[in-house]
Amino acid sequence: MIIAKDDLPTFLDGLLGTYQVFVPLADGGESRYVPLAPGGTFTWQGVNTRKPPKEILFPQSEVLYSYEVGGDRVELREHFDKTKRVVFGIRPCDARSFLHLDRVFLEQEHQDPYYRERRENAVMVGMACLEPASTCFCTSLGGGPFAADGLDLLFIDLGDRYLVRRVTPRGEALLREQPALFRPAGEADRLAAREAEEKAKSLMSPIPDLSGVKPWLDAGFGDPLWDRVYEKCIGCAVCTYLCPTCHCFDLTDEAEENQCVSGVRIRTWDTCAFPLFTLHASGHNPRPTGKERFRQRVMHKFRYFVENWGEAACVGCGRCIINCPVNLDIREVLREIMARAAGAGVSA
Amino acid sequence: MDAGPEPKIVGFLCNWCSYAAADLAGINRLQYPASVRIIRVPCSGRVSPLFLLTALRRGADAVLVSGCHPGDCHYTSGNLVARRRFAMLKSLLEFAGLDEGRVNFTWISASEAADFARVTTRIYQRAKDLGPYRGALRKESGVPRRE
Amino acid sequence: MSKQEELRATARRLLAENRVDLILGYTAGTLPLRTTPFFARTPAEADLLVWNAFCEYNLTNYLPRYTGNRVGIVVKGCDARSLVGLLQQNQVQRERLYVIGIPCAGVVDRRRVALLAGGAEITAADITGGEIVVRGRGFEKVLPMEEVLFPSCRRCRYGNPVLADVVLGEKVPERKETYEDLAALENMPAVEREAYFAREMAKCIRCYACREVCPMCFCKQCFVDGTAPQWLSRWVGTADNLFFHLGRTMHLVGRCVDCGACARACPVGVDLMAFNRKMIKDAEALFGYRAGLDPEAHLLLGTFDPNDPEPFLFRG
Amino acid sequence: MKNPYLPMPARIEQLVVETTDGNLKTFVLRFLRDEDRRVFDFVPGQFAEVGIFGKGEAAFGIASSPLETGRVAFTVNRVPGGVVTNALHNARVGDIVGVRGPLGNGFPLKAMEGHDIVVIGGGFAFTTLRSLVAYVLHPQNRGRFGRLQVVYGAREPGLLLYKEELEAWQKREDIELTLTVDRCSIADRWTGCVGVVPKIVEEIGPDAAHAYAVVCGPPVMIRFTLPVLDRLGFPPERVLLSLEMRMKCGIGTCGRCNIGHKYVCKDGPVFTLSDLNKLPAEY
Repeated sequence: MIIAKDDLPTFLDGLLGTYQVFVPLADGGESRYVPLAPGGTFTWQGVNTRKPPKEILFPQSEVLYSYEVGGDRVELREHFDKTKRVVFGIRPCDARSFLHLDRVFLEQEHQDPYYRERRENAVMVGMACLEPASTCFCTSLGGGPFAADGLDLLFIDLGDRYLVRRVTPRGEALLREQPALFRPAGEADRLAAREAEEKAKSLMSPIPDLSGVKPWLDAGFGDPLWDRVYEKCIGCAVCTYLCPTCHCFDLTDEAEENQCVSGVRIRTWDTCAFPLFTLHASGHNPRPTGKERFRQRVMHKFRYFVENWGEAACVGCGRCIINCPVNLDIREVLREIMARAAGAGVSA
Repeated sequence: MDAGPEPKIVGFLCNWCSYAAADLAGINRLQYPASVRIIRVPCSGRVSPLFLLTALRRGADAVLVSGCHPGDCHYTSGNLVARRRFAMLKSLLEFAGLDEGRVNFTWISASEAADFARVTTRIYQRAKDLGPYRGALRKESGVPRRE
Repeated sequence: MSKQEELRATARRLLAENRVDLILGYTAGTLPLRTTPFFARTPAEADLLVWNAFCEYNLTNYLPRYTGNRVGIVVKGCDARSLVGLLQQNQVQRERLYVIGIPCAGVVDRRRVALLAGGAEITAADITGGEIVVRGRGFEKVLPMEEVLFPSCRRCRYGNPVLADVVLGEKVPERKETYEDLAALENMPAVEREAYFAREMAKCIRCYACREVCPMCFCKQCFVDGTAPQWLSRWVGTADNLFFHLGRTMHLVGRCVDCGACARACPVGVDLMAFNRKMIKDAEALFGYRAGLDPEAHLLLGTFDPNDPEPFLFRG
Repeated sequence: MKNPYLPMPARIEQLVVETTDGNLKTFVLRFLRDEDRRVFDFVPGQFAEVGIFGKGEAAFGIASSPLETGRVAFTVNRVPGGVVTNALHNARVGDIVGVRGPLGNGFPLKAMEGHDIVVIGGGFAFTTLRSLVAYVLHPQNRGRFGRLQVVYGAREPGLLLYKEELEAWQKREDIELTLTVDRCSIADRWTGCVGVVPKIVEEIGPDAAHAYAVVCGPPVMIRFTLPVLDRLGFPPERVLLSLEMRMKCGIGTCGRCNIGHKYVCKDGPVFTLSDLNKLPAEY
């Protein structure tokens, strides 16, 4: 389908009656997905927002349930978020991350009902990348600047209009809510979209071949590589908190006024970068230093997740590269691994 | 007293002086505001900035730290070390936007029961004038708070 | 010989003569406007060291990890003052260090460059003379260096390292330090200031990059991580974030040297320096104290003077 | 669908101080709601998250046997500075706690049937082993397993758990129980063995031919026991270990308890030695 660019505000405004609409917004060099106000406008020129849209499905802090302990009973109240949402302007890499999150939260024996409620009530509308950034490497990880995985609709910017690809019935239904704004795409539109896609792909930086990473990691747990590669890591949570696929969390209780009578259990993001993440009450820590913790991050993304789900837990969005306080570049780490894989193999 | 919610004031009082002054105020039947909740500490030097932040974070409308007069510290210099800390802390909190009058420091010796009553009454009055603390340290949290 | 060549030669010599086990320095980064910390262990690796206005990291942060090694370390003016702080607090041993001081005219604030460049991706940046040239897809922009230096650098009084075993290159002229950066905030009504900080704190994601990158944050357990008592909620929101930053600021009183590493590390651009700057200003005004100048000096809050001022006192 | 994060309220029905140092207490719990009692259908070796409202929760192995219907027991070691274990130790009979579970895989009972079982435990890790032994000893089950040998050790006699039950076991014919301590004094009136667990196991020399060895204990005990089992001829496939990790969610989501690509909370806590040998030694 085709929608004129001038009609986009009308389209989004029209959704506001039913949905909370999230759009990417820049604010003084920072950026994230924020709710659109009625009649509000937004422009987005960057590639990826600083914070990924992950927080819409999996907020940094959320209440799971509240409790009240009475004399002989406990009252528990679950806090589900059933807000209907449309997230507009999602980049294909971030959209792909939803599939990874789905696996962790929905495709295991125990489903996560908090994630499920948000996920089922969110329509994901993507925006194809015309000009990928130099830090983008989605194509190395099964994605692409025009990929639609994880999306319900994909918008492609054709100058004065968007070509809208209908990816799922849910996305199609969203268009049908305001049929007057859309017309069928013509051959010229489709051709323009194909050309834009070819151009975007040609703008991607040289793609690191990652095929050898997993096999090397399988045998490389004890490799001396790990003794040096983490060395400049300061152990903060930037790479994990800004990663669209990182999903680790903590569960804690918040008692009201410090009494054990009523309060809430909250879930907050946590990270393998912090020593406390794995510290036992006894004082033993299976990942005692930055070396083990950095190895865990790489191993989890490129080996363990592949083992469990068939794909790496990385979508190549480049956020950890751009935002690392010390420029520890995951592409360099992968290149080093590939070099070792190609060379002498694993030195025990 | 006028209507409106009663302020909550947390007072961290040194065991050797101000706490005794509060005690003496009671013995002498000197009135001081019941809104002052006293926490006895071994020395004003024991009072960490985190104590005051926590009090404000968790419901206090004003805080008071009171220790021995400089030179009279039971541990020789605890209050002198604390004095620098308090100078910086009060400046920082007010720079962060906290109303003047919510964080208070003073020296009151064991015999100065009347001073204790007067100071706490003034702090109470100022806290009452300021109204409940609803500043940035009291914003959103995981706990659905009942007011 | 440029400072960079001098640096390489010095590092090469130190490693070749086995006077140090490693050199903490900088090497080329993978992104424009960036270098990256580098740990050179061989004379050959010494040739990968770089020195330029993108060397923004305070490498003294790594020193407590290498207490068992003889370390050569590259320090700028601010880093040297951090090193003094670490020495004051017995976190490093002077005799195991070889300090390579480099007079520094300031490091580039990459956020500011990005903002001035209009927000499009910068793919290359070069410094020539007093200017920085940035390029991206279809644009090129020339910016005066003085305008893109990090705020701490623009007011830095201590560009020349206060402590070093060798100083490379010419001294840089001393700048005049002012507290103009605080004026706007100080002149605001308290309620507006509170609103400003509330907005800043709301941005914080508590990744603790500020803490992890700070050489003075060497505590084995940070107050935010304790569970008994648990000072801080794990909830990330304005109030707990403010609690964290106020607690951290108090912990840095008399120790922060205004190197700005925290603000540069922050991924979401929280104004992290305002609190610290206020404390630096007060410490000087009230106690005549500057952090990081004298390894033998007591810390500001670790000592007292019987005649210290009492501006805070409530007399009822 | 059930919310896996929601605890099931249970009341502390009975409290037993197990050890002379007072640091180990057994909590016998009864669920407040009948439906929870039915949901809590477990096998020995599984664990649950037990929590005090307002303090948080922690993972504890289930110490009771599934056949002790209606109640479930946990033995909790008070850890200095541990918020949850201290809160539990301060709790009293009648207090309400939250329980999430059963979690984890438990011992592979089907595979173990028809085999001899050698249970090797040390210190306070004996909890899920107690569940296993009680399960095997139950008249419904005893015939389905072969010889049952148990070696259980502690630093000193006062630190052995479940003393009354141990006495009862010692009187039975269908279980060969060996108790040992690292050290004891005359006042202890100790009549069992003295010596560390691996040494006692070696002395007893259980027949590995048709046996499963189940090992739970402190890391140092495990480290020295495994070579003994190897010498006795136990293949790694028939050596079972139960692991401890810091856990939060208990359902393989929160990400902290992994060893390699396995999550101790959902793929474990029970692993065969051969499984573990394939995983990185990061625990």
